[in-house]
Amino acid sequence: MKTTLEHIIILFSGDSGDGMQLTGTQFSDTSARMGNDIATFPDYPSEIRAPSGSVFGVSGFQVHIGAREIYTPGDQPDVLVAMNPAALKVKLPLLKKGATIIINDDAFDRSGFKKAGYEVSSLEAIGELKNFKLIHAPITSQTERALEAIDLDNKSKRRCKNFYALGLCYFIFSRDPNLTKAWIREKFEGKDALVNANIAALEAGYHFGETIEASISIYQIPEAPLEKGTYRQINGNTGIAWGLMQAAEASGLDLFIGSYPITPATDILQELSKHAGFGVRTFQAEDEIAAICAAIGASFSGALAVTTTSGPGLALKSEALNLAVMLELPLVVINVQRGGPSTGLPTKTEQADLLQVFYGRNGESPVIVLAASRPGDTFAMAFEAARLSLQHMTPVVLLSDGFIANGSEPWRIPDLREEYHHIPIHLAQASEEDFKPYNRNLQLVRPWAIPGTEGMQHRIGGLEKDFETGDVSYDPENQEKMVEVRAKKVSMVASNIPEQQVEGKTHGQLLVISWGGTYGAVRTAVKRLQVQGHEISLVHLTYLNPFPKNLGPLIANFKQVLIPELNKGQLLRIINAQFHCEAKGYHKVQGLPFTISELITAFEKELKLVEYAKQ
Amino acid sequence: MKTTLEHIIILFSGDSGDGMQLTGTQFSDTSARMGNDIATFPDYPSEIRAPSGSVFGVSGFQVHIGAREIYTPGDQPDVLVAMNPAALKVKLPLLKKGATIIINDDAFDRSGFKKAGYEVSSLEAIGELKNFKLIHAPITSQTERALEAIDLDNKSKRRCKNFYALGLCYFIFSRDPNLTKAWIREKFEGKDALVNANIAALEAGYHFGETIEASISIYQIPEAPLEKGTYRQINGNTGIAWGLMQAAEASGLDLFIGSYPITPATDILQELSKHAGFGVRTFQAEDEIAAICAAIGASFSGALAVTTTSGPGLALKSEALNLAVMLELPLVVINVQRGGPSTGLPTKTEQADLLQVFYGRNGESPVIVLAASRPGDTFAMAFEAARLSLQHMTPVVLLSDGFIANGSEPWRIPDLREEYHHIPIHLAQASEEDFKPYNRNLQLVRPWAIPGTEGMQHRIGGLEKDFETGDVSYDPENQEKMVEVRAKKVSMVASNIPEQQVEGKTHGQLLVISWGGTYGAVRTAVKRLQVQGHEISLVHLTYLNPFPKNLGPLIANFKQVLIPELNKGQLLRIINAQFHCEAKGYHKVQGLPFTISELITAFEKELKLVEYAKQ
Amino acid sequence: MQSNSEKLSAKDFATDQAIRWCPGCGDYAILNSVKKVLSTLGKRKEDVVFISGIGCSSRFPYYVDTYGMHSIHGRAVAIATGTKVHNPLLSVWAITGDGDGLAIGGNHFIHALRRNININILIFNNEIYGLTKGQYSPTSQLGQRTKTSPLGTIEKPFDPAMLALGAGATFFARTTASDPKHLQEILLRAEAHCGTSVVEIYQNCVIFNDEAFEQFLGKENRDDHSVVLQHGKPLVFGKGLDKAVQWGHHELLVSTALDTAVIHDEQNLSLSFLLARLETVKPLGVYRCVQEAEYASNMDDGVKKESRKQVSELLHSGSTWEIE
Amino acid sequence: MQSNSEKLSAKDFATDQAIRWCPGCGDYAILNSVKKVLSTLGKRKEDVVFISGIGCSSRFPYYVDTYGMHSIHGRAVAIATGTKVHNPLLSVWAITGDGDGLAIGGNHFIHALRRNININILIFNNEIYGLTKGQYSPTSQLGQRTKTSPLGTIEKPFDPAMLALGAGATFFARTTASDPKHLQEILLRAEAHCGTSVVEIYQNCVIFNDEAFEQFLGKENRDDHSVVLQHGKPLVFGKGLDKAVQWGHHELLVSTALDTAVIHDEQNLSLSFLLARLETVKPLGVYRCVQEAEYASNMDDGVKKESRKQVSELLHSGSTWEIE
Ligand SMILES: Cc1ncc(C[n+]2csc(CCOP(=O)(O)OP(=O)(O)O)c2C)c(N)n1
Ligand SMILES: Cc1ncc(C[n+]2csc(CCOP(=O)(O)OP(=O)(O)O)c2C)c(N)n1
Ligand code: SF4
Ligand code: SF4
Ligand SMILES: [Mg+2]
Ligand SMILES: [Mg+2]
Repeated sequence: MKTTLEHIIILFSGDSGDGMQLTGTQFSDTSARMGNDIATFPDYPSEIRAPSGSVFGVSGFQVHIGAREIYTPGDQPDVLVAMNPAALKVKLPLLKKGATIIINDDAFDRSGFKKAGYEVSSLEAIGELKNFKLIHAPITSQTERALEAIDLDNKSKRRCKNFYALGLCYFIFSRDPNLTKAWIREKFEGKDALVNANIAALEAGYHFGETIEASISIYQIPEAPLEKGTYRQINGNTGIAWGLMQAAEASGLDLFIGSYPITPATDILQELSKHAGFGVRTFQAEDEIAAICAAIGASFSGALAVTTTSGPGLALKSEALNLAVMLELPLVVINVQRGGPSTGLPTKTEQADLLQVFYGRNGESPVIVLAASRPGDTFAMAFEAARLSLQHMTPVVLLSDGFIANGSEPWRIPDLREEYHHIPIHLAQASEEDFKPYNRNLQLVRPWAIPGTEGMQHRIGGLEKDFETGDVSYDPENQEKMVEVRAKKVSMVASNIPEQQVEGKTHGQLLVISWGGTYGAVRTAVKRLQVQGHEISLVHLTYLNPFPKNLGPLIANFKQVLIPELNKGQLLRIINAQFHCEAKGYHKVQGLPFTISELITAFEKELKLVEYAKQ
Repeated sequence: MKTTLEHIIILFSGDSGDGMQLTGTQFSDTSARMGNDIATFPDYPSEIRAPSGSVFGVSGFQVHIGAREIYTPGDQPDVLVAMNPAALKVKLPLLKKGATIIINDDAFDRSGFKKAGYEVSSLEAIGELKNFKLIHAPITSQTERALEAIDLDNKSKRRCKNFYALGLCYFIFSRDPNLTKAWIREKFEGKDALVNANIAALEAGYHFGETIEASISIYQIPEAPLEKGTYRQINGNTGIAWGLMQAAEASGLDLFIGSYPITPATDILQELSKHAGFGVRTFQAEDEIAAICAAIGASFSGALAVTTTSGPGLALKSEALNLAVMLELPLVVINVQRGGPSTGLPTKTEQADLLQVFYGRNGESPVIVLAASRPGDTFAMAFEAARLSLQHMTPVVLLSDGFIANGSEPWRIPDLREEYHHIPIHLAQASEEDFKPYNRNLQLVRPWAIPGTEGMQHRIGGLEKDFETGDVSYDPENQEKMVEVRAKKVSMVASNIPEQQVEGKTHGQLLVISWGGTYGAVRTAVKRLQVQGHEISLVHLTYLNPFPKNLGPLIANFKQVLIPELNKGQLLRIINAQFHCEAKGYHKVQGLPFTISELITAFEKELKLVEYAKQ
Repeated sequence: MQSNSEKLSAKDFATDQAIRWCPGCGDYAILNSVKKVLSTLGKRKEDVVFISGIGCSSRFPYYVDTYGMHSIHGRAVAIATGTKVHNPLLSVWAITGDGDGLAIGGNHFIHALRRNININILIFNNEIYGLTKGQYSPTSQLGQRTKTSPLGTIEKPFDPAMLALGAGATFFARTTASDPKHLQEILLRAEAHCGTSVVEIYQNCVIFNDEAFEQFLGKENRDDHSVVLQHGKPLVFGKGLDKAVQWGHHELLVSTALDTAVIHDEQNLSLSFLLARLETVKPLGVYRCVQEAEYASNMDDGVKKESRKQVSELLHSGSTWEIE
Repeated sequence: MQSNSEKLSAKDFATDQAIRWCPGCGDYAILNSVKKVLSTLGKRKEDVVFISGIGCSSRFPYYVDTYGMHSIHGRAVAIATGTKVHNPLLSVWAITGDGDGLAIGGNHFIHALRRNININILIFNNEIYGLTKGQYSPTSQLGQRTKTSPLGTIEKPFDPAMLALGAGATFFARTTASDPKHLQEILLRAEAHCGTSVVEIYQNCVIFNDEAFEQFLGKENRDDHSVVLQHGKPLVFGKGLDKAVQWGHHELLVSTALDTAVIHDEQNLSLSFLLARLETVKPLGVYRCVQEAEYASNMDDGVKKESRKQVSELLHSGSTWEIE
C-alpha cells in the first residue's frame, strides 16, 4: 500500500566519486516534471578530491519534494541514502528521528568503517541506528551482477551503482523512471555500452524495490498546485547570469562582466563565458581590483557592466566601488556571500557582508543594495539590480549567498516580452545645447554620454566636482551639497521600487524581518505559527537600501520586531539605527542555513515574551 | 598704549613662494616660548606649485595664541597678513568683523589684482574692506631698501620679505624678536649674507612698527597658566610617529612600518624613515596591500608592526586587515582621515571613515578602534594603540585626521620613565608542555610564539580554526564559538581602558558626544555654554571600540544626546544602534573643521528644544 | 574611425580648465605633443578616451577635450582595458606615472601587456612621486635621497623597458618630454601599433627631482649619452657621430667602430632587452614593435561571430516541462 | 642559524595534519622534496617559515612542522617580505601557485624581485586554478579550454622566467615535481642564494589540467624536449645526447652540432632570457644566478649601524623650552 505524503526530504550521500550530485539532480528533475514543487541543496566537500571513503570526502545532495509549495531544501531528512560508512557517519546526526536509511551493504565492510574513522566495524555496533528504519541493499554487487552481460570494464560498471540507488528510490517514492532513461540515452548518445549499463542499473534498482516491497513502505507525493507555465530547474548563480543577460537585452546594451574566480561566485562568470553569442564579453581579470575597474571602464564606454565576487573579493573592490559612486556610472556588483571573516569557511553560507556593503568605503558613499531570497528569484533580482543601476546611474550591489547560489528550484520561465521587456536608459540628448555631465534630472540622475557620441566629450573623476559644471571643485559648500545629492539620489530610488509586502496581518504582536537566503525557512516557520493562530507577520526584505517607503510605518505597527540573520545582527543594527526601534535579533553563524524548527522555537519564545509584557 | 588680550588669532597668507608657513611657525614658536598656549593650522594649496599670484596658489598659516589654554587654531582670525591680492581674496571671507588686515602694498598693483582674478584694481574699490582696519606696509620695497647694502642678488633679497612681515607682527603683538634671530643664525650658519639679510628684514619690519605706532593698536598677550615642564611644538603626524617609537621601546620590540605614501598620512612614514637608529625599519611598499601585508609578516616574526594610510588606502587594506583579525596578531593601523568619498578632497579634513573602520570587512570582524583628538594627544594615543594591540593580540585602528595631522601645539614632554615605560607582551612560555597557538588566557588572548623560538612551531591562517587546537576546522558550532570569542575578546578590552570622563555634570539636559579632531571646537563651545549656566556636558570619546564601560549609563543620565561630527552621522548610527537611544546628530561635510560659533548655535538650539519638551 | 569633416588643430583639443602643474614641469610639453598628435592623426574628439590614475601626471585628462576619466591610484590601465574591450573602435590612452603605473599599478601593467590590448600606455616617468611631494618611486635611482629615503634608497629600480619586455610587450618605446619632435614621432607610432603600446616618457619634475635625466639628456650630455633608435639603421651617435653600439659577448657595448654598429631591429627581442641594459648611453625610440594577436578585437570577433541570440531561447533550451 | 644538536630527518618535518590534496597531485612530491631539503640543510624547525597565499598549493604550510602562515590570496610574497625584513636570520619560503603568485599576486612578485629580498619563492605552476576548480590562469596556454574559456583563451601566457628576469631577478630556476632529484638540487641552490630566489615548479594537476607538461616532460618526450642547465656545461640533450642548443641570430636554436653547443652561463642575462624563449625544448635548472645587494640585510645594517638610541633623546632634541 502506498502512503501519500505532503512532502518529503531525501538526502543522497556518498563518496565524492559516487555520483551523488547526479543522482540527486535526476531525482529532483523527475519529481519536478511529475508536478511536485522541489528545492535542492548540494553539499560538496571542501577538498577537490579527498581520500576515498574518508569523512571529508562525503558529498551530499538534499532534495525536498512536495505536493505543496516548497520553500527550502528542508531541515531534517526523512530518508538518507548512505553509499558508504563515511556518508552514514557524517549525515546521521542530521536525520529526523525515525527516518529511513537506505544502506549500500557492500560498502560497509571492515575497510569501509575504518576509512570513515569508525571504531566499530559493523552496523549492529552503532547503537543510534536503533532509532531508524534501515533498508539494506547490496548496491555495488547487485549492480555488477545486473551488468554482467555488458561489455564494459569492471570499474565503469561499478560506477553505475548510483543509478541502481536511484532506481530503488524511484520505486520507493513512486517516481517514473522513464524520464531518467531518456536523459541517459541523450547524455551517452553514441556510447551504447554506457547507455545500456546505466539503464540496466536503474532498472535493477527499481526491481529490487519491487522484490522487497512487502517489507518496506512505499510513498507517493501528489502534484503540487503550481502556477501554469513552462518550468525549468534553476540554481542561484545561473539565475543571476541569465537575469543580467536579459537586462542587457532589455536595455539594448551589451553585457560586460569583469570578474576574478572565487567560491561561491565563480559559476556566474563561468556561465556568462559561454554566451558570447548573446553579446556578452567576459573578462577574467588578474585580480578583483582589475575586475571591477575593467567593469567601470566598460560602463564608461556604454556597457551594462557587472562584476561578481564574494566577501574577500568585495573587500578588495571597495576603493574602486567608491570611485563608481563618485563617477555616477551604472555598475552591478554581485556579491555571493560565504562564511567569514577572512577566508573563513569558503564553501559555507553566511549573511555577514551586509555591513561591508553598506559601509565598507571611505567617506559618505551610498550604494543601492538588493538581496536575492531563493534560486527562483535570482533572475528577477539580477534584472532589477541592472534596471535600478541603469535608471539611477549609480552602483547597485546585489547580495546572494552560497545557499542560494548552489541551491536549485523549479522556476516558471517568465514571458520576457511581458515582464522583462524594456529598461529605459538615461542617455544624454544630442540636442542638449550646453552639455554638462552632472546636469541632473528631477530624480537627480545625471545623463550618460558615451564615448563616440559627438559633442559630448567630458571628463569625470574621483575628486569632488562642482554641482553645476562637473569640474573639480574644492569649494566647502559644494562638497556638502554633493555628498547630500548623492545620498538623496539613492534615497529617491524608494519611489522606483515596490512597497514592502507583508505576509500576514499588517499589524500585531510580532513582526519578523528577514532578508536574503533565509526566506524559505523563515517563511515556513512564520506560516506554521500563523496557522496556530499566533499574531506573527513576516516582512522579507529584498530592497535593503533604500528600504521600501512603507517599512518604517510597518515596524511601528508591531509590539516587537525580531530579525533572524545568519550573522551577529547586521540588518538589526541598520534597522535599529534608522528607525530608532528596539528590534531584537536571532543569530546563527555556523555556515549553515536556519532550520525551521529552531526558528519556530525562537519565534514562540518571543511571542511569549510579548504576551507576558502585555500583562 | 598696549591693549592686553586673552587670546588672538592671526592668519598669515601669501603666495606658495612667500614663505608663509615659515613665518607662521616662527610666530607660534616665539609665542610658545614666551609662555602662551597656542594652536596652529597650516592650509597648503592642493597644487604643488600653482601659478604665482593665483588664488589656488595661496598658502595660509593660522596661529591662535592665548593667555589661557587654547584648544583650536580658532574660527575667525582677528588679524590677517595679506602678502598679495590673491591672499586677500581667499581669506577675507574668513575674518572676524572689524579684524585688522596688514597689507603688503607693493603687491597690490594692477597685475597683482589681475592674477588674483579681481575685477577691480585698487583696494579702495573693494567695498567690504570698509569693515576692517587696514595697516598698509610697503613690505617688498622696504625689504629691498633695508637690504641694499647686503651682497645678495635681488631675487634672494625679495625672498626675505616674510621676515619683514614677521618683524612688523612681532612689534604689534609685543613678541621678542631675539628668538627668531637666534633661529636665523642657526639655520643659515655659514651663509653670512643670508643671516644678515633675514635679520635686517626682521628688524626693518619691527622698526616700521615703531614708526607707525601712533596710528595703530599694540597688543600684549600674557603668559598662559600651563603645567610646569619642558615643552616643544608637535604636530599630529610627528606625535604618532614618536608615540609608536616609544611603544616599541617600552615593549622591547623593534618597530616595523609598512606603508605607501598618501596625503595626509605620508609624514608619519617620512618621520619614521629618519629613525633607523631607534631600530625602526621603514618599508615603503609597492601599494597599500603590500604595506599592510608586510606589516602582518613582520608582526608574525615579532615586530611591533604598523601600517599608516588614509581612507582610500584603508579600503585597499581591508581584506588583509581581516586576515590580521583572524590570525590574532598585533597590528597597529593608523588612518589619517581626509575628505571623501573616493579621492574626494584629499587635502581637506573629515571624519567619515569611522563606519569603514568598524564594518568595512567581510564577515564578523571586530577591531579595536581609537581616535586622537588633537596634535598634543597623538603621542599618547599612538602609544595606547600599540599597547592594546600587543596586550590583546589583535589589530587596533587609530583614527586621526588631516586637521590633527598638520596642526601643531606646544606639548609638554612627558617623563617616559613614568608614564610610558613598559608594555608587557604576551609571549608564549617556553615551558608550556603542549603548546597550542590559540590557547587563550582569561582575557581570551592567545600567546605569541615568534619564529626562532624552539619547540613552538605552529601554523596560522585565514581559514576558521578549531577553538582547542587551532587547526583548520569546518565544524559549524566551532565557527559560531570562534566568531563569538573574537568579539568577546575585543569587548573585554573595556576592562583595560579608563572610564569615560565627563566635562561638566554627569547628568542633566544635554549631553554632547564627540570624537576625534573636533575636540577643541566642541569643548570650547560646551564650556562657554556651561559658563552661561546651561545644563550641558561633554563626553569626548577617544575609545570607540569597545566603548568605555560607563558610556551607556552616562547616556541614560541625560534628556538628550547630540553628536556633532564631520560626516553625515557615523558615530550617531553606532551609538543609536548600540544603546537603543535617540541621539541626534549635527553634521558638516565641507572639508573644514567646525567653528565654535556654529556649534554654540547648534547646542543652544538643542538646549531650547529640551527645555521646551520639559514644559 | 576618422571622419571626413574638417580637421581639428592641436588647439581644438584644449579644454577650459586652468592647468595646475608647476611652472617648468615636463608635463606641459607632453600635453602639447599629445594634442598635436591627435590633430595630426585627424582624430575626432569623441572617439578618443584618456584614462588616468592619480598623480601630477594623471591630471592630464582634464586638459584634453576628448572623453576622459581621472580615476583612482594605479588603476588607469585596468579601467582602460574595460573601455577598450567594450568598444574596440575607440582610441584609448592610459596616462600614468612611474608610481601610479609601476608601483601600485604594476600588476595591471604586466597583465595588459600579456593580453596585448590595443591601448596606448603613456608612463610619465619623473623617477619620483610628485603629487605626494617627493618620495622615491620604483624608478628612483638606487641610493637616491628622497623624503622617505633620507639616507638613500636600498632598492634597485625597475627598468620599464625590461619589465615590459619580460611581461610580453609587443611595443615599447622610450622618449623624453624635452624633445617634443621625437616624442610626437613616437606617439604616432604607438597609436599606429595594434596591441598594447608602452611609451615611457622621461619627464622632469622641477620641484622634487630636478635634472634627473641630465646625465643622459642634458644639453651637454645628450649627444654623447643618448642614441636614437631607427629600425634598420645603425646605432651611431655622439657629437661627431663618432660612437656606435656594438655586439659584445651577449651584451651591448659602446665603441668607435662605426662600421660594425648594431643595426636596429624592432623585432629582435634579445636586442631590445639588451638595449635596456646599456649603462652609459640611453637609447631613445622604439625598442620593440611586433605584431601579435590583439585581445579586444579577438573578443569582439567572438561576440560578433554569429548572429545575436535572444535570452528567451536560452531560457527554453535544455530540460523544461509544462505545468497545466 | 644552524644548530649543532642532532640533525633532523625529512620525516621530522611532518605535521599531524591529514593531507588534503587529490591522490596523484604533483604537490605531494614537492612537499616531500622540501622536507628532504630542509633536513639536508640541517635546518632547525624553529628557524624556518613558510608563508603561502590561497590555492591548493597554498595549503602547503599546514604540512611542514616549522612556523607557517596560510594567508590570503596573492599576498604570500608581500607577507614573507615583512617576516624576512624584520628578522633576516629566518629562512623564509613563500609558497604560491600560478594564480596566487602571478595573477592576483603579480605586483608583489615583481617588486620582491626588484628589491632582491632573501626569500625563496616557490611557484607551483599547474597552469590552472586548482582550488576554484579549473579556470585558466596567467600561465594557461593560449587557446586552452577551461571552465572560463569554453572556446579557448585569447590571452597569451606569461613565461615566469621572462617576467622574473624583466623584473630584475637575481635567481630564477625551473624544475618539475616529476623529478624529485632535480627539484631537490634546485631547492638547495635557491636556499643558498642570497637574494630573491624564484623556483618555478611544473606541477601536474590531475583533476583540472592533467598532462599539461607531457609535451616536454612526459616519459616519451622528456629526453628530446627538455635540457638540463648546468653552469659551465654545454647544453646538450636528447635520447642519444644528439641535440644541442645553439646561438642563432640573437636567438637560440636547436641543432645536432654538438661542438658548437652553447655553454650555460648563469650570469649571462641575455642567455637566460633567450632560454625562456625556446619553443620545442624546455630548459630545466638555474636560468640565472647573480649576486647583488640584498634588501633585508641592507636594512638591518642601517638599523644596527649605530648603537641604539632612546626616544627620550629625540623628544628633547631640537627646539624645546621650559615653563616653570
Ligand atoms: C590608494 C591611494 N594610495 C595613495 C595615494 C597617494 N598618491 C597619489 S599620487 C601618488 C604617487 C604619484 O606618483 P606618480 O604616479 O609617479 O605621479 P607624479 O605625481 O610623479 O606624476 C600617491 C602615492 C592615493 N591617491 N590613493
Ligand atoms: C581575494 C580572493 N580572490 C579569489 C579567491 C579564490 N581563489 C582561491 S585559490 C584561487 C586560485 C588558485 O590558483 P593557483 O594559485 O594556481 O593555485 P592552485 O590551486 O592551482 O594550486 C582563487 C581564484 C580567494 N580565495 N580570495
Ligand atoms: S611636482 Fe613635479 S611632476 Fe608635479 S607638477 Fe610639479 S614639477 Fe610637475
Ligand atoms: S585540484 Fe589539482 S592542484 Fe588541486 S589538489 Fe587536486 S590535483 Fe592537486
Ligand atoms: Mg612620478
Ligand atoms: Mg595553479
